[in-house]
Amino acid sequence: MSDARQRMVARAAAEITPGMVVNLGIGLPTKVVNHLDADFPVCLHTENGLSGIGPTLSPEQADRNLIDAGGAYVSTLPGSAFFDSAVSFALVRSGRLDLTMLGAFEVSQAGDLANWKIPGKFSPGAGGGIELAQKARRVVVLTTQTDRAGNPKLKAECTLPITARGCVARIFTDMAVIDVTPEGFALCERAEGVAAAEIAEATGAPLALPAGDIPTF
Amino acid sequence: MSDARQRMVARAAAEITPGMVVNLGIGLPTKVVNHLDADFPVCLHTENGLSGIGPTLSPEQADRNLIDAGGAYVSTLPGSAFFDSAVSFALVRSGRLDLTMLGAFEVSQAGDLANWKIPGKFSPGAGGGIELAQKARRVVVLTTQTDRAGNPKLKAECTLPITARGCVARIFTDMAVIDVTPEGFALCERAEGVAAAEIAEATGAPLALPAGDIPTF
Amino acid sequence: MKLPDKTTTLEAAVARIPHGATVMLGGFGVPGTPFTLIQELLRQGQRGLTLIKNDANETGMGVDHLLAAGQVARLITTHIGLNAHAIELMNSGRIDVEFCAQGILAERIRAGGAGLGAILTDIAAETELAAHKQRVEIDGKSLVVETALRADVALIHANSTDPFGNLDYVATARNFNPLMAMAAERVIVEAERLLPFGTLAADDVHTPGPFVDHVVELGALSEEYAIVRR
Amino acid sequence: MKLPDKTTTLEAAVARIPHGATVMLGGFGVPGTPFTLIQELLRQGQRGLTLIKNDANETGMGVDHLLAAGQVARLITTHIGLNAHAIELMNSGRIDVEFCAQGILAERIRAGGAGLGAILTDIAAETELAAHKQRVEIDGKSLVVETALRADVALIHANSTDPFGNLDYVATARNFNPLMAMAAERVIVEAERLLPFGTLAADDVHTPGPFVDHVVELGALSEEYAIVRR
Repeated sequence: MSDARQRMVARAAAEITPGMVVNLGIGLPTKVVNHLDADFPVCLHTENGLSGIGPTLSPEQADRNLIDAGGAYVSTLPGSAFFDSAVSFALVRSGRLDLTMLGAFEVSQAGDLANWKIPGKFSPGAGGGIELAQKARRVVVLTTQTDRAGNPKLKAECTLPITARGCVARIFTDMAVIDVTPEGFALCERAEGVAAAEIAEATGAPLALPAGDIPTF
Repeated sequence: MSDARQRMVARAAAEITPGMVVNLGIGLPTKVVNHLDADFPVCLHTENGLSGIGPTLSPEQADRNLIDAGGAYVSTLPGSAFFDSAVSFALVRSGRLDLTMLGAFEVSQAGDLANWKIPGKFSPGAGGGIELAQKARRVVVLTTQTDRAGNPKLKAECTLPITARGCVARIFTDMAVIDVTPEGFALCERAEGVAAAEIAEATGAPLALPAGDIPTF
Repeated sequence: MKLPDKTTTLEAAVARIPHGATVMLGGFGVPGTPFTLIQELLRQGQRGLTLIKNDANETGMGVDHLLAAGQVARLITTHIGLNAHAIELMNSGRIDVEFCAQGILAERIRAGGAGLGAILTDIAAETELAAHKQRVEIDGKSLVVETALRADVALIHANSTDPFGNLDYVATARNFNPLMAMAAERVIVEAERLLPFGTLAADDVHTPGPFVDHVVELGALSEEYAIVRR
Repeated sequence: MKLPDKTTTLEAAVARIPHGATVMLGGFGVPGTPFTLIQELLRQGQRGLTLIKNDANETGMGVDHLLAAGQVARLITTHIGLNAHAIELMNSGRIDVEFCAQGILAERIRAGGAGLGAILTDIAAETELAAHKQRVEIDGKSLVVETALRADVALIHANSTDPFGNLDYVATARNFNPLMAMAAERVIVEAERLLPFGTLAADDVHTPGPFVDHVVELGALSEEYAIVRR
């Protein structure tokens, strides 16, 4: 993982406050767990049926029956609980999930999220992503600021099929922390060594800048 | 319990065949359990959350947390399971209950059952009775042939609020075993010493008689 | 990471219930009824409550105390036949009672806990219970819309809890408790024992901790929990 | 009274599945997938099947054997991203795939198991997944009708069973198994161990025996059940 991504993940970890129930989506968000201290009070949820995820295990240490929704071998903590898939999403839909961190193909300035389908290229199904995006009390996105071709992933409108509308509150990228406000994207923080103008350039919609100094991470 | 009722209950017990899942309603039906042998393979269900009801216990032997839906202290068998009220009725509604035996205020010749409300006199709520009557694969009724005033409980039409329509397959009374057929009530068996004419007299709708001898119980 | 601690006192937990709240209460008869939480609610005296409970216990027990104290405006239930006092209050119009088929009450609560809007069912479709309910045609069949129920507060009786609120129930004291423990904005649990973290096997938890807000350990159980001799 | 015995052989159990059957299969990835029942279904060769399963396992594992053998006409699922072969069959039109949001698939199956007709939800209402689904207005809100799913047969992987079919599951091998074990006309269970009556505590049963039709005890587990090294 590049240094910029590492810092993005470390910064995103600070989004988690004590006592929260949190679901970390597949991919980059999963790495956030490495930035949580052993005595930090938090409950990590995975939609295949576990609250209280413990550290990831190597194949040598793994329990063949204990994975997270991304297929990684994980462990339990004192106070973990297993449940079926209906209960797992009941928790999500009924407002018991305080925060989810998801990946994205595109985020619109209205907070619409597209992260499950690229017609003609990638259509494996949405899995549990729609319910996480639509029902977590707070949805934040971890993504690179641009795609591999250098095109902005933050856009005026999503062009890909929507996962959920108006759901994204905040975006952590390798360049910046950006909030979705009623007026659109607003820059909160910039990565060390990245100028606000570069971030605005790499954003596909207007980006409001804060008055005064922009904190760095 | 009168001798006639005892025989009715014993006769009803023969309705239970090996391997069935059975719910015995509150009142007379509960007594059927006394006629099932220790090695008879059957699973008794109670809607407050137990499959595999064992013998009834006295207050001295009772577990304060283990009752049936009628409030009697019961026990478990090797192979019993506890579950919540949603699972308990899922079992009923999804066709896993082979047989229920219920009490009745009235049964119509179309098999309609009224057993939960007497407007102005008795309206404690239907409890789980509607789902048992509507969804058990086979519904049989245990009742006296007439009410305390001597009026037939088997009628052309129910006059009381309905529990479920067309649900009753067979009725066990202190006088007879009567089937509900597409043509209406049909006498199957008579209690020892009771003439068919007496039964027809105590039935509030036409009663078809079998050709030949009428078996007794 | 470690799991958060939700233990609190009886008084502080029940003080979170406002006047006019909708309150779900576990229990089917005596087993699973949160008698201690009910006694504290009686002591604190919140009024204008809507209660959702399978039954009304018996006269002089459990929720009947709240009925007698005039704290209850409305009751959503399945059967109150063991409480003549509740029937009298209903018949005289002093409380408003809504009856539901028992399994449908369970499903409406579960639907609330599962974040669904409603369920569609044929149960009671031909009875007066569904006479005024919305219908929807599905595959040519007219089904009754039974809307999801949620509450401001659920009062739950558990056998064991850990500090995070992972719960288990015993025997037929389970009944409506795990359903209600998913279906309220604030879930308050009384438990017969508070176990240290890690004592409850993760496979044997009946209600996962994320659904629970406050846990209170019971001391010696009052007479109301005991065997009823009739 | 004693509880009935439902133990049978692998061959006899799977022989109850007809051609053209709708078959639910437990599992989320490897944990909880009934690999042995699937192998026997492959051997017996029933065709024209509709499968309902969270995922399509990985290429060369589990249900992928049935896809490769041409036994499957249709798949109702949530995510098949780990099985490139399944995606290829879908894209070339050789199987028909219906995608559901994962928790909604769980609820549709549960609704089938609970004898309900449908659930009403706002999940995916703004997405193409719900574009052609019936809507119902409840309290001014337009909700999606998600119909209940039932199957002819459910294939379940359990940790333990007793002869009556009381089941428990372990860790994340639970997933869809207890839901599917309620939602089929014929429920067939493979269990890692068959326990004598009374060994499973009545409070710790995850699927009560009345839902189950046939139980088969597994011998030594095949390689498919093992840790996947990527």
